[in-house]
Amino acid sequence: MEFVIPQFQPAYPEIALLSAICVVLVADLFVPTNRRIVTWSLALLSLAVTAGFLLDGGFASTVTTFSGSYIADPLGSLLKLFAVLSMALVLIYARDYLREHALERGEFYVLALFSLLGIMVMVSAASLLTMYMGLEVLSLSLYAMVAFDRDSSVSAEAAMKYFVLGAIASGILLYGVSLVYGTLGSVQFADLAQALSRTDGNDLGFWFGLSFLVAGIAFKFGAVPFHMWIPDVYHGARTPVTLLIGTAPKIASFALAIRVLVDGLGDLHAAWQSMLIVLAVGSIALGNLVALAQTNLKRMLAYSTISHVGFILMGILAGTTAGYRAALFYTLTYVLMSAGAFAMILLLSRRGFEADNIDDFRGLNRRSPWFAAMMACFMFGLAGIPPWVGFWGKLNVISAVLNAGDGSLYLALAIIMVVFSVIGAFYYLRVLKVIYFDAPESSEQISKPIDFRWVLSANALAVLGLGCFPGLLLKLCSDVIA
Amino acid sequence: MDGYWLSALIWLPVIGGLALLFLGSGDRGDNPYSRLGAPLALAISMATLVLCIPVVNAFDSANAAMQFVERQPWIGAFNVWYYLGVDGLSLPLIVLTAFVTPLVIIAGWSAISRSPAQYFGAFLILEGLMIGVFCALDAMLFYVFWEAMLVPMFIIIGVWGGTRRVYATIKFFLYTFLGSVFMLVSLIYLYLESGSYSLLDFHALPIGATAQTLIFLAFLFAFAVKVPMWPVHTWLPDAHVEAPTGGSVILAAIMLKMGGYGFVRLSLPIAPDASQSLAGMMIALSLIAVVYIGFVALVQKDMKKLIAYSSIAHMGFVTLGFFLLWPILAHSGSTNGAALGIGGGMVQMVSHGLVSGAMFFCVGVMYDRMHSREIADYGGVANTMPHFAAFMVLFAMANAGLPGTSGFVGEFMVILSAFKANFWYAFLAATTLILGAAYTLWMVKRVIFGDVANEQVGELTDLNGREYFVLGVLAVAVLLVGVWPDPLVDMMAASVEQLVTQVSQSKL
Amino acid sequence: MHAIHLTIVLAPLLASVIAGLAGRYIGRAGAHWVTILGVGVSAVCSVLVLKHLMFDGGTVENYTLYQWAVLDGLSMEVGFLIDRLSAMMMVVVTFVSLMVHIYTIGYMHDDDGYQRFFSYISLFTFAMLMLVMSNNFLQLFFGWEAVGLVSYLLIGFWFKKPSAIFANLKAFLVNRVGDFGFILGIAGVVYFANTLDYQTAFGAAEAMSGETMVLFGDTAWNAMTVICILLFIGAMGKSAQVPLHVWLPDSMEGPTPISALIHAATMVTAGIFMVARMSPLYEYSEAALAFILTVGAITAFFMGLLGLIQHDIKRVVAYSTLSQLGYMTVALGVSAYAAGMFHLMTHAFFKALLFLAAGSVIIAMHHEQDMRKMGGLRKYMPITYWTSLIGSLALIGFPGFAGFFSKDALIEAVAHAHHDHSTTATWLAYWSVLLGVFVTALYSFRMFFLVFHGKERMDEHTRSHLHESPAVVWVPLALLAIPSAVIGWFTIGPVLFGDYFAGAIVVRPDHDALAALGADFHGPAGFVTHALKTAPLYLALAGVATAWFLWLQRPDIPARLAVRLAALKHLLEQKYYADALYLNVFAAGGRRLGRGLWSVGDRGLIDGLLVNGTARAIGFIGNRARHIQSGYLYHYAFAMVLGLTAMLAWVVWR
Amino acid sequence: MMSIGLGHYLTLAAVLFAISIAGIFINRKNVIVLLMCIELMLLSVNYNFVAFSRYLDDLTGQVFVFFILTVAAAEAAIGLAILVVLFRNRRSINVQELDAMKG
Amino acid sequence: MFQAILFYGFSAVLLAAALGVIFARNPVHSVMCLVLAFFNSAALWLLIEAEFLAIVLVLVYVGAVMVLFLFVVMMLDINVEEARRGIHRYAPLGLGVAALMVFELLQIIWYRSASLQATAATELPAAPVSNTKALAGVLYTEHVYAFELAAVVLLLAIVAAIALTMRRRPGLKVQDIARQVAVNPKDRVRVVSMEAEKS
Repeated sequence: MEFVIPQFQPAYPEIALLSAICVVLVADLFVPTNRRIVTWSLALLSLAVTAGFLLDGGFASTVTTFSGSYIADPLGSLLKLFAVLSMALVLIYARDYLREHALERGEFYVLALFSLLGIMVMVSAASLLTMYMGLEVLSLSLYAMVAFDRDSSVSAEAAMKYFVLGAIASGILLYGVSLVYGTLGSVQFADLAQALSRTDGNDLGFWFGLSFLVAGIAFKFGAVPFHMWIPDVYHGARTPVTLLIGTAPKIASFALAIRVLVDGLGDLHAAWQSMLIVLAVGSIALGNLVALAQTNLKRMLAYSTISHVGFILMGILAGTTAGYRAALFYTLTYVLMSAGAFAMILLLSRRGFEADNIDDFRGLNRRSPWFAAMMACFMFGLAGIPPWVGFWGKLNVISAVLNAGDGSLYLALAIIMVVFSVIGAFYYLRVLKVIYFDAPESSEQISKPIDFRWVLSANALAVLGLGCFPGLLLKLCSDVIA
Repeated sequence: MDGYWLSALIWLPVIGGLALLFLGSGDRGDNPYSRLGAPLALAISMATLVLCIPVVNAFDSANAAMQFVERQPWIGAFNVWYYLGVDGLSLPLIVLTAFVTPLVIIAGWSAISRSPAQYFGAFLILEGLMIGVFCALDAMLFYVFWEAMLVPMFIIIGVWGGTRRVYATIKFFLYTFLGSVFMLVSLIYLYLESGSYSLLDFHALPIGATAQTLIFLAFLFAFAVKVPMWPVHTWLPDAHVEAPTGGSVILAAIMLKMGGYGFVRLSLPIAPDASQSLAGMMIALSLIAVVYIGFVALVQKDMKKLIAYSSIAHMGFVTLGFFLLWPILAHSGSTNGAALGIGGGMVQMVSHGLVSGAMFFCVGVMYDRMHSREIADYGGVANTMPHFAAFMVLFAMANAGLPGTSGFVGEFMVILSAFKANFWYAFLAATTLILGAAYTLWMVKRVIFGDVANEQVGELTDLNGREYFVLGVLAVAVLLVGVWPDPLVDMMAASVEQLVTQVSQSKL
Repeated sequence: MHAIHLTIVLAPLLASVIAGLAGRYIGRAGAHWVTILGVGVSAVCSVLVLKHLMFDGGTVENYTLYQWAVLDGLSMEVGFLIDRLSAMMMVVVTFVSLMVHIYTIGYMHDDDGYQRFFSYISLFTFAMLMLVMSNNFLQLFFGWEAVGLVSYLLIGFWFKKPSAIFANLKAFLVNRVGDFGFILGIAGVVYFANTLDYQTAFGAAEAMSGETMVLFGDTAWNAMTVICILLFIGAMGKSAQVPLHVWLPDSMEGPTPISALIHAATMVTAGIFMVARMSPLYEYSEAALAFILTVGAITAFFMGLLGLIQHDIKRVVAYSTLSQLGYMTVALGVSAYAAGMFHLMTHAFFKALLFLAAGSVIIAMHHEQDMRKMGGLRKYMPITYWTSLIGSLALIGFPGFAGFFSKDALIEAVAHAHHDHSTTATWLAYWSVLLGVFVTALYSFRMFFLVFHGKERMDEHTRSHLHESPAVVWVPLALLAIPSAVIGWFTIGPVLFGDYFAGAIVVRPDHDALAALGADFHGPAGFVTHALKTAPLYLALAGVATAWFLWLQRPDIPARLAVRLAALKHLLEQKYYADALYLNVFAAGGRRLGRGLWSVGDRGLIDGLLVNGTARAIGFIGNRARHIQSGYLYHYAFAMVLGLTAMLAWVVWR
Repeated sequence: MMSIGLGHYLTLAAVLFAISIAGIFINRKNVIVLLMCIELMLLSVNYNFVAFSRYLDDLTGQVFVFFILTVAAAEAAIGLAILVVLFRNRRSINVQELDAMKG
Repeated sequence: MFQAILFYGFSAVLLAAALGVIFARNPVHSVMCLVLAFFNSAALWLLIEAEFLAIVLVLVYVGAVMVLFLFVVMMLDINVEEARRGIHRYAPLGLGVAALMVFELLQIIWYRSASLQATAATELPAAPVSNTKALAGVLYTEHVYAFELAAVVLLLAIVAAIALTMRRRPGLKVQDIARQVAVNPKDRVRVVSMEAEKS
């Protein structure tokens, strides 16, 4: 058997990150408890290094290596870059909270970096096997992070729920992989696509496998009816963890969906489109409706996540380049907005006080008009009001769906999307209502470090700025999808 | 005339407003900078108004085409352009916006004690966005302005509004948002069909009958809510009642006009055949608005609500005028008289902007003193506020459509046009002469006339200088438009007549 | 000449603006001087214009002042049409107005709103002049509504009085009902003639008369009939014809000078003027004329009856005005437009006189208006007495006085029309105007006797202060008494039977009653002698005699009659239940409808069910749906498995 | 029936998969059993892979199984660690009591 | 034939053990059933000539993972009776859905899928000479990336498990070998020279 040394260069970012993880892991042992900032800085440095390698690799070409199990392409680079960016946001937002709640242990940063590694692996997966391994790296680190506060009963409960459901989802996904493998004879996406193109695409064997795969993907996304973990996990996890779960893993989910459904099983578009329609409509409807009834902001954002996932799926199910581009744009911008929204909870939290109830935001405008405006940016962005970037995401998706084909089905989907956007706007408005219209309950000053404030402000202004000038990001998305 | 006049008109207030926000949220007492809010806002809005002068001056009213066109690529991926331009349909409304905003700022000068800088900032942003709506020739740009406008208004009503402000502002926001998302779907559809978001391309795009109907209905929902037409009008009374005076004024004077403007800029030219087939329904809804709402206004106990209902009835005239083209065409085979209807609707919009704005100012003047909008709490205000009473009666008369005031011009034209379509349209429309007078003057009777009703009324003081100025300027405008509407009509005539020609061509 | 026309219009306006806006600075005297000056200038200029037209061979002037708006090929303009019709109106209006201005100095002497009042009446003069001088429908409507506005303001001048602000609202709304018809009529003209200009529209009249329009079902209506009736509805409102008459008696809540000026002499006659002005249109519609005739006849007779039972001195005059307006309308109905206009003119003088005299009495009585508390004032107020007598004689048509000529000619014209081509309407009109003469005399002299003769029924305090009114009050009385007495003598020839209105008023030869009468006209003296041979004179004398008998000789009889004819009295006291009908059915019904629409339609159905109902339903669904999220792990897993199974089932049994 | 082929293994895996799934929502008291059900589920997946691998004569399936076993072990470790944390906080691993968050 | 008997035999035991896992009243019994299931699986995998995996299954799963399970079960000391009550109430629903799923899967495996049907009942092809060797051949070459990832997973599991469960309790008496080793005899033992007792 001939063994060719694989090309390592495309995987430098992952390799660098893994090496950095090890460095952080070891270095952390020597950092005294009250100097975790060193670990934190190292973690950020790792991200910087990873990003450096990513940028160095560039967006130019598509390379497959490791015997076809790893792919480096422009889409991957963009996704990874955003994942790194959002992880950097997470780390910056999280630190002060962790410190105040006596949770700042080096493992947090290590696990966060592990999850990033998982995401990157998933993004670059060229076979179901690597996809699965990446998924597990991501999932396992997330399970652990949810339970990270060992003294919190709700965190433990959330972690348990997440773990059990996640494991079931893995099992379902694997079952699907096995069926696809059995009927198509390979686990590599390129081979799958090829094998599919040789068949008429109607064999129920891989349709079945597809169903299992879709279920697994839907779980990862949190689409109805595979969404049940989202509210409880978002709610139960400590806010920095929620922040993490709510952001970067969406990029992984998107990659999972694109790689499996489009790159691998693109010829089965008709089959997975029908499934995704049900999932997407259900997510948009249920997410928005139930979010209305929430009083806990994290939980509300969880349900809102479900509805946004519906939108992402809508873009994917369109099955066109425009649709994927729309979904990609939506995912990236959603990550940006949701990071900011969770960061706002962190902003208001202090020692012994979790600002995760909507009422905790009462009168924020009186306490800090600037951050009230930032929260308004995130809320309007999530609600999809122009000129915030969320609007362009929705526009993109609706446009793609309408363009996906003639027929009243697509029109109906578009109408469902817009109507539920309106319903959804209500709960975002309710947050703004307490911020702007209610009187503050405390006049406590906001005391977060300067880096937190600046990054949060930049984050919010990015939501607005990208809304005013979405052209560049849209073009980027177009370029990498093509 | 080239240059970036329209951009300046839009962005000067927007940027100025954003800058004002940086003065902070403090109240007049605890934030020294917030004192600067009003003067700065006034300066900016006055500058905007001044900017209108060269535009109006250089505007060629004989030319129905778009003028002052600006076109820059904005979002390449969607073929969305930063595309601005005005014609006779939009320029009057732009001028109206620029005219009313300084008055609103003056009116709020001392009445707003809570976070004044934010208040004035929000108004300036609102002004710019509203002007943007009237200027935009790119559908996406239009939509962005259209929606973004909701945000400052949401804040204005919600923060500085009355007791039920949260209910009102959320109702306002969701109602209008729901309306406009359907428009969004239509716009996207049109984009997919035409490959561009240019409204002018949309106008030229041939569309099938079913698609036209759907597009029309989607637009209808958006614009009908904004106008508002019966039966999607119920947000307006609530929003008006709860909004601060300035908010009510802007809402009545400008925001409602967006709906009307939408009809002439989008609905009619994009879906003429659907407009034709649904004209009967539109006219029916408009007439219901005139008559039904007229009766409803009769029994209102809250002054703002009453004026709000009267706004709905008056806007009924606007939509009535817009859709008379087709019955006229069907009845007489020619479009003679249709321009009178559309032009009348346009004039009615401008006039209603002045008159209803003035009415809300009047209520605001009283509210600032008595903190009540209930008609029953007043009576005999003329005894203690004679000058105010004179203004109030003048504006009430304008509201009732007295000739010589601006309120008459549009109604007159629309009634003339309606008669050409069908006697009974004119008949029902003309009932506003009776109903309008009835509800307006009945309110005047109970509020202004009579003996001093209670001690609070007895202690009222007459207008101060600022109020005098605001009401005086509006009074002059109302009378001027009433006595000599020719400049206004002339400004829009060519565009209106071109619209009639354009719309009477089938797209099928 | 154009400058003079403009001066006529603008002088009162300017005066009004000065008195209104700067009233505080120029003071009371300043206010009345500036307005009197304005109206005086206007009056002088009007006389000049009339003179120019009548004696200097001036021609009709018809020109556009400025363009109001132009759209869709329809030019809307402001302009003047100065012919003899308008010139006559201008003189009447400015003259009476001037008198009233002067009179007001005395009447409103102690009132706080002195300047405001002068401002209003000057403004009224302006509006009325705009109305009569207009050369197009738009401006006509402007004047039409503007006089309504000033009327509204003046009726409610004493805005503290609940009855006054009720009356002014009522007046405005009833007028609006008329205007409702009026604007539709104008729209009709525009529809058929596509113009607002009088001359163009009149030119198109013949063509229009051939047009039809469908209103109900399939019946085609003559377009001209529809338009004319619609326009006349406007006139009914303004000129207080049945059934839109209800506002006029109530308008007496306003100060007496404006009752004289607006609600007797000028504004209320605008409807008559308008129909006369539109004679080229009305001549094409027999049906509209018949309608006018009927309405006028009913008004003339039945409103006169109401004057019999009033105790308020002003109300008697008000009902008299209604009745006289009915007479004028009747004249219009038989195409005797000139007779109508002639009566309008004479009536303007003598009715203004009567009102001002009544005002003079009221001043003397310290604002007591109830005739039951007067009596025997003759000796206290000789000038008022004599001028009132002149006015009353003019009103009842005593030969030689102004009213005699106009009324007698009017009755003759009706009689002629009735003989010529008799219809139900002409029959009704004929008997109404004939019997109306008796009624007129009865109530006029009832009032006259009750006030100036008989027992002094006022209290001691009032009696001790009784004296003649000051000069500013009696001078206008005297000045008005002169035309009331003599103007008919001079003007009947040219106005009625000459060519005074030639060109301004058009009558189709086949029913030109006046022309027929004109054949028998041999000067005013002849007209007087002719009257001795006809019934009206004797009816009038009988009325005077009856009044003398009933209220001076046997005051017990009316009381007994009141008991005997209780039902009739009740009907009259309730004014034929017209007010009750409007108040309880239309006003209350409208409000009830509004409340119903509001609470059921708006708040119940639309807002409650559709809007908030949807919101609630969504909230409810959301609240329900959140219970799916039970918190139990196995439910979550179950949901996932169910979803998966469903997908598999779909694949298998697709 | 007598010749054992791919279908038999797949059937066995399917039944095992179904049992494990049923176990997850039948079991309402003990979280540990849930973890064991997950192990069963992975086992059933492994059957599929092994069987397919043999019938396709392709080793990828078996490699997959190898990695699944590895991951399953890691997963078990983390799952049990979470379980321990849970138990420490609540002194209970009753599934029915895991309902602090709902709605 | 013999193979079939073995297959059915092991399968029957396997399924019974699986049912035992979910229905056993005592978690320890569940674990034991699971162990049994794994053993049977190993046997079945041997039957299908996947020797390496069969052995790994026993070594890794039974040897390590199941012991871990057992350890935790013992450690947590759960009230056994309490924990199993109420299970049968939900059994019909659970088994119903499971049956439906099995039914659907069987539809595919046996009837609906052309590609599966083709191989469903056929004999398996001849196995490679050495399953272990063949696996080794691809594991470190073709799948080296996944292999490295497996290492990451294990490292992650270690970190996670430690992060979650390791805690220093104050007052806990732990042996610190470093300190023990580093002890200087002089710190511990003080040689005291005493005056000899005078008797």
